Amino acid sequence: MKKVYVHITLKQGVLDPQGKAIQASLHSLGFQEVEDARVGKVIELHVQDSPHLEANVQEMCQKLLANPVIEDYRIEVGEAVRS
Amino acid sequence: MKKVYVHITLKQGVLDPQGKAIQASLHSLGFQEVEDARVGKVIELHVQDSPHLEANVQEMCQKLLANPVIEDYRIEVGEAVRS
Amino acid sequence: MLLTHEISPEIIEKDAIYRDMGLSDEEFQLVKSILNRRPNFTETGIFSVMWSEHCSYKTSKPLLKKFPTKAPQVLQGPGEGAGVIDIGDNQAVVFKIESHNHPSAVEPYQGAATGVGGIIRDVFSMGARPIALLNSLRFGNMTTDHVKYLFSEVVNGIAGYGNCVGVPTVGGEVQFDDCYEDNPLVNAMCVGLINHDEIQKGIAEGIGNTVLYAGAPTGRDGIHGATFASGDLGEDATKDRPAVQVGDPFMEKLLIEACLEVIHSDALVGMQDMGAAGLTSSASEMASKAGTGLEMDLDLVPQREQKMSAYELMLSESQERMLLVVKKGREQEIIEVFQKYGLQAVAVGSVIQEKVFRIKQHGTIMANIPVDALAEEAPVNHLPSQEAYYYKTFQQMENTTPLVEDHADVLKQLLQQPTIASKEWVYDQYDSMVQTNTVVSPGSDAAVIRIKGTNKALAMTTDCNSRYIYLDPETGGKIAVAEAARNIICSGAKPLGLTDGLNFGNPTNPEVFWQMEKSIEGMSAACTVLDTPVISGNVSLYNQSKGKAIFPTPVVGMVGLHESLEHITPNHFQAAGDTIYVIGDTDKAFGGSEVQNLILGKYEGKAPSINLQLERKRQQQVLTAIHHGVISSAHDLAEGGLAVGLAESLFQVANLGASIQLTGEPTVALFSETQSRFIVTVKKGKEARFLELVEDAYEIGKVTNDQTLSIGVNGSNIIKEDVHQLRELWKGAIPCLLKSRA
Amino acid sequence: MRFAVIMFPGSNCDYDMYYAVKEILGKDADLVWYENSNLSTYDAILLPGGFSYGDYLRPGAVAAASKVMNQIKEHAAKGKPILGVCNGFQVLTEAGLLPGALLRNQNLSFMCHYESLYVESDQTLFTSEYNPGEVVRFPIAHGEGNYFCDNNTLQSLKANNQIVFTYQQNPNGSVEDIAGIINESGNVLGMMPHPERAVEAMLGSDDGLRLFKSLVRNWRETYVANA
Ligand SMILES: Nc1ncnc2c1ncn2[C@@H]1O[C@H](COP(=O)(O)OP(=O)(O)O)[C@@H](O)[C@H]1O
Ligand SMILES: [Mg+2]
Repeated sequence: MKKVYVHITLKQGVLDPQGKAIQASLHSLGFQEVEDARVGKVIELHVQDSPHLEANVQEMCQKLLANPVIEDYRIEVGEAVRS
Repeated sequence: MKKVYVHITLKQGVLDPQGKAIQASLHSLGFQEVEDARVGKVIELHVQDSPHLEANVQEMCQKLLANPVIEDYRIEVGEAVRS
Repeated sequence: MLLTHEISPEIIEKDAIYRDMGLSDEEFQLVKSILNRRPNFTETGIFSVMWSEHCSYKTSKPLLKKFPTKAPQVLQGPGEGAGVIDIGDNQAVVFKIESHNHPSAVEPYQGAATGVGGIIRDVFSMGARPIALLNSLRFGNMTTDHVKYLFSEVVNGIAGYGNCVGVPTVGGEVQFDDCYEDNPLVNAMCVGLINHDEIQKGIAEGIGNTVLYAGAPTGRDGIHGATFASGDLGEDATKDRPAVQVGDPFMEKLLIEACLEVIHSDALVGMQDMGAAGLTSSASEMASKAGTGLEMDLDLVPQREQKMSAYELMLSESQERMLLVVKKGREQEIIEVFQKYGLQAVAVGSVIQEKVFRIKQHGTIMANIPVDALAEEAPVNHLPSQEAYYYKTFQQMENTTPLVEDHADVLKQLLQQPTIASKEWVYDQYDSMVQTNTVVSPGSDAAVIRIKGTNKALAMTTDCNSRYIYLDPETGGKIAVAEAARNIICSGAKPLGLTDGLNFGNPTNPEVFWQMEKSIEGMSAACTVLDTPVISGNVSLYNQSKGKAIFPTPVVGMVGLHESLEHITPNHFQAAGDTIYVIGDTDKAFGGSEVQNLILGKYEGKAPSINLQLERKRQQQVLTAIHHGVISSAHDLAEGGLAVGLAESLFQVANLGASIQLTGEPTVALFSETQSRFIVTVKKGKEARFLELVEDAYEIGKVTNDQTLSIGVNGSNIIKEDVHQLRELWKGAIPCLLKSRA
Repeated sequence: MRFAVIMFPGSNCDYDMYYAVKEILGKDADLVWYENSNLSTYDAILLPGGFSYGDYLRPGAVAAASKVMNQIKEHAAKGKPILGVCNGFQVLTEAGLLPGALLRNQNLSFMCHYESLYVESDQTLFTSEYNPGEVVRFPIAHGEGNYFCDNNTLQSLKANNQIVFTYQQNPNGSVEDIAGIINESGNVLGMMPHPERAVEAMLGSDDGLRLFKSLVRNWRETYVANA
């Protein structure tokens, strides 16, 4: 069993209203030093290990996990876990 | 200017309906090998560098970015960026 | 520093770059003769969007003229952000429908969400408070995962946006047909309330006045150059691909409040939202309407991204932006209102005498175009029209009755057709109650919104049976309007007027153009007879799926007025013992019907016929009877005919049943879709008065309390079903289709 | 008795709350913009529903971090009645004025319809006009109303009678069907269902009116009767 992290971020140029709201709130709390904030998602999967693991996760991303019209994704295979 | 990533995950023991739904969808797409799925957030901040950078981001997390009742967080200071 | 893909005017002409931007050769020549020179890159872009179908209505304009748009109650007809109708006491109702079909096909959540955002802006840019949203949706049959994805994400997007801005989504319709498989239709309607003296117009009056830009900064969203897949644009080409528009309903909510506060200031001259073609269309239209010119400095425009070219800034469709014209010297008052809500408002230009649209960037004039050339004087296309080939065949077909063996079974199947089945899965996701005015919530013929501080209410609905329109555009067009009016009448309100969302295929196909022409003629005829002028609308063309045009789908959004809250009438049965009547004769009308599709798997033949005078008379009589308090419930008969209408009437109040006796051919009696019919219930003791007021009413039975729908035809019982079970089938159909895997 | 209805950017049930208190209940009420507010002249503070700050980050989180919450915390500590409905409840948990948190509905969908609720406790400032165990009908309208707390918190909620409303048919996955809870000292109530949407029979229910009437009566008994 492996941990796999799928990092999903909004594509360059796509509006991130949530990030903007967080930045504004940090400013109003006095954290003026924050010049930008963007929000992404991480999906942590526990997947049975197999030679096709990465290819399969690729397919999961394309079919379900990421929305290619507005999102980019990156797959990171992490540590082994006991099932 | 530094990139800082705040990784936010649901605490162990807090139900993650979104993760459950993703797992169920992956199963129904035929990815039986996925035994668990959990969804987390990454907030990417661009912060002006300072000696207190990490302490300040800690404070941001406590005051706003994470809810300690349900979430854990981890701060990762990343590469420098041009402002 | 100009990092735009500056392609010279010579190259634009020589390589016919303008074609990729959507201008025809003739249009390009026209541009040259208007300017007396070749347009530069930015100007070519400006012309191409302003002369696009979406902004100029170049092919539909000649047809739209046919709509009746005047009536004493109309305060503002087509031409502004939305139309306005008087409802008395210095109040008026503002409404419009708009499509977001193509964006929704690409990115269903954001496409639908930004559609909702756009139509809300049209309404509050008039100065009206948005009080209700409706929508009209079309999808393929839910047999593929992709269609299910489109359907659920569109609903999600509508909910996500509407719920957040705090405008209740109170009604709508969803129909399913293969012709919409790759090209879903997403039409959103917004209704607003306004005082007469607060009506705003999108005009740029007063030479020297300041042009303010308010709301979200401009990014590279939805820039028109979708067809720009040309490699000539240099290495930046991929980066320049238009980004999908993403909505920010939170920003919109703040914009609503700020704009509705700003209208009380006499420093405000005009206000318009930035919709399609963004800054270009809002600014040039405001100037054109005022007979002025407008000068803008793009360096002052708030920008979300680096190094945006004039072309990009002018054509961006970033959401949640408004353009205001304010009196010179009084900018600060207005800016402060926006600032209170945390919004940016900045001066970007001024109104000038010379009737030109002049855009500067980095000290250079990037565009200099006569204003009227963009708006008023956009070219008009007169396209050829040709009767559709299929139409003749259909007209020659006999009216036939589909062969039904087990009527009870067909009723159950009809109740599970997604087009007929309960849409609760959809509207449960919409906040239908915020603003606390929703008297009749989704799930009824028409929604009813009371007006606080008065004894009045507004009824509203969207409708369009595109199968009838496909079979016979003119008749179908009449039916669409009549059916919308019937829904309003059943709620107890008087129809006031309508907005139309015209969704068609490719108009350069003469048969599609013919469908447009005929359906508009049909709709216009019905509008005239039923006294429901068209006050606003939207046109969406080039809708096709698998190379074939969608069914012609001119959606009708109608609003009616309840003069008294007492008149609000439910559409479902109320109490055991009430007498059930059908108003109107039933004949053999199966062309385009649900039962035809169920049994034959296709739609063919003649559409049901409709007599508009008869329709008018019946609607008036039903309304009069409601106003006299003799009707307990009223429902119009539509898809699936009487049997479906009866079943639907039993699904709201627990434990009710109905015992019905009919005569005639059973399939006709139960499932025919004859027009101009109503099903009403009348309380004991009021029958005589009811029959005095309403002609052509036939008693068909009684409401019972045995939870059974029992229907006999010519004395023999052919349906005896447990209402609870029917309800479960009807309610469960859509969730069940969504869950099942293709 | 004077009510303050706090308006955050993005609140959208603020007018509804105001209308319920001012027009239907007939009491003094003000809409108070979150920034320049002085709450000391009000006898009760109402946090309305909606999507403050677009529900970005977490519902209620950004509002909970705003300055006005410091004032609200002071008034809460002094025993002033504070009611948070829907997004207002989310703000109260985010601000730590109520325990637990509100997660996404179990089915991940926003939902809007009537629910039947049990009044679990009539021993509060907000519910004295109800009968214990009574079933009332209130609308719900939320996407993140799934109440969560750890087991210790749950035990103490129970031990102190802090669970005020529960769902008859749990729509969202809340722990123990919880629809509304009160703080230990009994002056801060948070609930997902909307009492302010249930004050006129014409709109479907007026069961919510008694919640506001309870507040008024308890205030009168404490302050007017003793005066
Ligand atoms: N089918 C139609 N029937 C009547 N009026 C229409 C129709 N389509 C568009 N209009 C009117 O034309 C004007 C311009 O519409 P449109 O370009 O869709 O507005 P927007 O600026 O919001 O994009 C509006 O006033 C609209 O009401
Ligand atoms: Mg407009």
